[in-house]
Amino acid sequence: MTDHTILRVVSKVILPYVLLFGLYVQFHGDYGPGGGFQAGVIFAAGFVLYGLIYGLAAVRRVAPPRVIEILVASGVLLYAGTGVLTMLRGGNFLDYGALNPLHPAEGQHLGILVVELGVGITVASVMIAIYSTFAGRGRA
Amino acid sequence: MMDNVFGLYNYWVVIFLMMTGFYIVISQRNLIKKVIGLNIFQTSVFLLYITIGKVEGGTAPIVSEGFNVYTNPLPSVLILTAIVVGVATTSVALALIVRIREAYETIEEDEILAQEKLT
Amino acid sequence: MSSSTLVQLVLLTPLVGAGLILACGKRPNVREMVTLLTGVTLFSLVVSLLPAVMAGERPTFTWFEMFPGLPIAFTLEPLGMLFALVASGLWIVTSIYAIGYMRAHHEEHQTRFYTSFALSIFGAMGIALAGNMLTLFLFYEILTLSTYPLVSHHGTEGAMKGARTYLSVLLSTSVGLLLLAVAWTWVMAGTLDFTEGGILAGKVEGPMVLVLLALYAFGTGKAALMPFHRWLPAAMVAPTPVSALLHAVAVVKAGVFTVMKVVVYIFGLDFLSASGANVWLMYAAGITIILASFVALAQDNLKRRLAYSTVSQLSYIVLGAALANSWGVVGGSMHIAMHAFGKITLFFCAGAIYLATHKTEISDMRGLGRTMPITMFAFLIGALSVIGVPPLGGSWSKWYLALGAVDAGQWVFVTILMVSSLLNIAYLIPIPIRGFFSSGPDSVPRAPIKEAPLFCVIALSLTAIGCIALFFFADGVYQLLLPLAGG
Amino acid sequence: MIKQNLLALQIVIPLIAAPLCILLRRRALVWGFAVLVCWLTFGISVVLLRQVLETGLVSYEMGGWAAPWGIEYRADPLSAFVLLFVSGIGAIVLSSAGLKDTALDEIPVSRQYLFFTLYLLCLTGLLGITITGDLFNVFVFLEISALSSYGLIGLGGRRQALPAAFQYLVMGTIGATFILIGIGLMYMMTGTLNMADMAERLVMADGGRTALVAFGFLTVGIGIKMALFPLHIWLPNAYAYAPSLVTAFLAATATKVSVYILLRFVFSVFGVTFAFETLGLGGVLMFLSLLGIFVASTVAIFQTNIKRMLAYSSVAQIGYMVLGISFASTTGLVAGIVHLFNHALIKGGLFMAMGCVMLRLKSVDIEDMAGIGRKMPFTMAAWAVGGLGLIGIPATAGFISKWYLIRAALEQNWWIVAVMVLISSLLAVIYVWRVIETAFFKEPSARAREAREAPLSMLLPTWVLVGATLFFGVMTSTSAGVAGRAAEVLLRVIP
Repeated sequence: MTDHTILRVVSKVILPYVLLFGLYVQFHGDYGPGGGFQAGVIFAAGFVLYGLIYGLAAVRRVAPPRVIEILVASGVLLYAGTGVLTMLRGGNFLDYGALNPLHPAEGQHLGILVVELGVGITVASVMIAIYSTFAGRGRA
Repeated sequence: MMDNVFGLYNYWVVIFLMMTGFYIVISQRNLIKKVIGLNIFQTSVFLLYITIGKVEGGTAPIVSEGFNVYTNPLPSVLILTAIVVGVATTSVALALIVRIREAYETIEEDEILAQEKLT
Repeated sequence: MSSSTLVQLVLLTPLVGAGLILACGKRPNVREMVTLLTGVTLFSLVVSLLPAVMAGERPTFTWFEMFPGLPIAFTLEPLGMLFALVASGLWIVTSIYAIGYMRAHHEEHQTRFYTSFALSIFGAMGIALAGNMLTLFLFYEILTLSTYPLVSHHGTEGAMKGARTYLSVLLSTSVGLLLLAVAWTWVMAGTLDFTEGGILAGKVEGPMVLVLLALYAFGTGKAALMPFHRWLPAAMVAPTPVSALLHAVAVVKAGVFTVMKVVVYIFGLDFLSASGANVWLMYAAGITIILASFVALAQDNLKRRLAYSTVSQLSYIVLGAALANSWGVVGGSMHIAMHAFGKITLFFCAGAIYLATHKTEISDMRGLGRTMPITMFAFLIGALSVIGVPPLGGSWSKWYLALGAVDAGQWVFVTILMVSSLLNIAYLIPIPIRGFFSSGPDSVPRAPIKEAPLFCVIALSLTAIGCIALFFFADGVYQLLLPLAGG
Repeated sequence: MIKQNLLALQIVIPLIAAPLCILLRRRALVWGFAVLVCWLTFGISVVLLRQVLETGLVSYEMGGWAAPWGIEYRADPLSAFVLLFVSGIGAIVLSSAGLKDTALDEIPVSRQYLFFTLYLLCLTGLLGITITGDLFNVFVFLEISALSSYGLIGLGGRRQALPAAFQYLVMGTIGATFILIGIGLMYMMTGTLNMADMAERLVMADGGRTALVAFGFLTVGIGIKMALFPLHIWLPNAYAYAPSLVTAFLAATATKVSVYILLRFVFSVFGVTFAFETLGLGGVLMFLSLLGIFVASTVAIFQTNIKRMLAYSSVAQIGYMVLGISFASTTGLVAGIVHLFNHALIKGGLFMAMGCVMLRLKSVDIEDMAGIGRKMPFTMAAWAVGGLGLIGIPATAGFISKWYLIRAALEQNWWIVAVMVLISSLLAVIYVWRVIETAFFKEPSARAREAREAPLSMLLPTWVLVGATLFFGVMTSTSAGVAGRAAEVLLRVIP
């Protein structure tokens, strides 16, 4: 789609806002509707849009498959690692209160933030991975 | 009687979608269409859960002044997970279809079976 | 050593022997030495237990509990003693014979052969020593499986087909009927221990006794009660030492032994004869005796004729059990030993004839007595013993069986025994007669004496002598078996 | 810390390890790591089982939220038993995927690290289903294990694996969705997702039509998942064309866990009275299982692909488990539960042996296997022992199951059923013996002539499983003993 100037320009303008909105949904998840799942998908949508307009190779430059793969893994690890941390702190698995024994509420706040971040990273990178795998099939 | 038909309309919708999806899965020989049918089938269940969670006159389950009736948030949470599972299933299915197409040059079930008989 | 340790050794010796034979597979001489040594060790172990058992001791031990209240346990009692003696003693002779036969014949897979052989003796010992029905069933199946490679030894299409029949009949009867009977007994009686006087008295009634007895009798496929006898002729595809094993040493004897054991220790003689369910079993046995004899008469292949003769003779033992009185049980049990010696002699001779002349059909054997005098003479002795002519062992068991039939008031079966003896004469005696008195085919000049390999001749002479010896030692066997009859 | 969090660790360890496999990537490294994790998981399940046998029930609150509201993990004798053999077989099968010259070679090198990831995920899912006390959690773990097994099956080198995986995916998703509907309806009725809580509330709610519908959806959904005849059509192809290691693992564990779900729902949630007395589930299950045993065994006899033959035999064997369950008596349940375990060992061993054959012959066709017994004596001896176990010859684990099954039938005076069970095992004799005869007594085929014995790294795990078949064929105090405890818990003989 190299010759569709309007699409190229408009998408370039929109893209930062898409990503920003993704981040907003991610971190506002504690207070309002939102959270890792939705944020991840929105964030990935930015990449997919980029790919649609500028081609797969461009996406792969920004987000190399191997990096995406590692991100998938590390998102899950972040999630599960938090759970393990709570266990190390003497609580149950994913008992966020244990993160800050003095102020359990604060610990829960922190815990849910980190866990949602993990979810967000995983969802976003999985979506990107799915897109780039399907789009790259038969061309690579 | 009328109450059953109109009062429970969302259940009728669920059942209609469910049967539609199920029928597509069974009757279509094209693998992509099968996946679409599967999606419709799953979606009907999502709707069923949402219906279960709805409390008449309730609002979104976020604590704020002036409201004391809230919709049950649990089914929505559950269904979020189910949607993720659905997405994952669809993507695995599509991935398999892509590879089936590469291996057999077709995504029609009959033709795949025919090729298997020959080889 | 205490007798219960000895009993364990009896069980383990053939198993260890099998392992050693397998390990020595590369060196035939060592392998066969091990076979013989194992046989001799086993036999002496069994013999060393004899005085204790005669004195009324019942050595017992338990391995482990398979199901709650149902262990794998062993008890040595007179009937098992007799079976163990016969099997372990004849194993030595059969091994000697097998060495001669297999070498002369240049058979392949000899290591597999000797290993399976030792394993089947292991199975037979387990059956002989079993202390409850579950243990017996376990070793019964081990025996079936370990003899399969022997029957299918040649690996030809015919051998495979015969082996398939062998296995399918034995497995389907044991799994389909015997196991059902065992499980049912367990559910009814709450025990499977072999107990003197039986365990079923008062637990089962009416027609159920009949059904259960039928399940046991037909389920024990190795007893070859018609119509489940087809595996025996089918297994004739195997090498002759295997036929000896099947017919005399282990397999069929294990079958009739099981029937005898079930009648004596599961049903109990008094209970069975009081229930009246035993009468049909007598008829089943009687029919088999007569029918199989007639079929034998029609066979021209020597081994097949002997096979049908075995089917008929086995039913003598079943008949003894079915009579359910002391004479019948003693006679039947004694026939286990008597028939074993007689039949093994006959098979050895058949194998020797095949080795020396490659003849399998009876019609071709005219004049053979002149070329193979020892073999033919041994055949005559074996035949006479099977028929039951004094002074040969077989006469005693028939005598007691007849007494049993009289005692039970079943005159029909006295007649059947008589008729069957006549039939025995008709199908066995012509063979040596023709061998000695009719001349060979006219055109062929008289061949010089040409016996089978030395090992074979030694083996068959030994068993023939055994037939005669048993006539004089029958009293010992009688004394051993007396406790069975509750006396 | 460890003792307190044992239940969570059982799931969390393989769950964390799965993504780490992506990061490690190199085959030797990944293999070592994954095997370690599997054995660790197995170790935990052993400790857990001992703990459960002592105390009767171990419970854990996820995230510190108390039971009816939060997600509860709980282990009673039944679930601890299932955990034990699932993780054990998972560990043994994975151990054989060693460095070089193993059945793992069936998978292209570039995708091997994915195998380990998916394998661990699948294990996580199966263990999770077993350990959780929360209905919705069952669904989630069910899908985790199912999705990863679709991927695992699709990894196979042969193209037939792809349509097989797809068919499995469609059937599996329908099954899972049915289960989801059932769970939703039950939630609607009781307002709880905790199984124990729900069981109590169901008694008060007094069934009704909703319970009936929910029960129907659940049974059919689980029926698909566990390949209950006639809902089994996905299974033969999936097992036949999946990589051998995957087949060994899935055949030994996946359907067993589905049977576990059935037990859980029917006995722990709905209760015996509702399921068996009100609805007459027993009759339906008995009819279907007997039909399945006969039809599937007969079909197995005519297969030329031995993996496919074993797959059909699995359908038949599931029939035996369900048959035991259908009696709803203690002995019947013991038969069903102990057969879960025994059959897992037997089929695991058999499919591992098939993996060895596949490695050397590049084929599992019966014609190619002619005479293979002479070239690969240890492999085929293992196969033979496994086959005897399948038939139910005494001194193998299969006999134990059959013994209990016959006893259960006789106790209730169902003669015909006992006889049919025995007759059906004769069908097993036919299909097992076909292979033994061909492998040991026929002249070697062209492929068999060039074959040699499988490597020790494959033989050892195979023989561990086969040895276990023999061991648990005589020492039954562990297997049948625990199954007995589990049956009593399910029937609420002891609380």
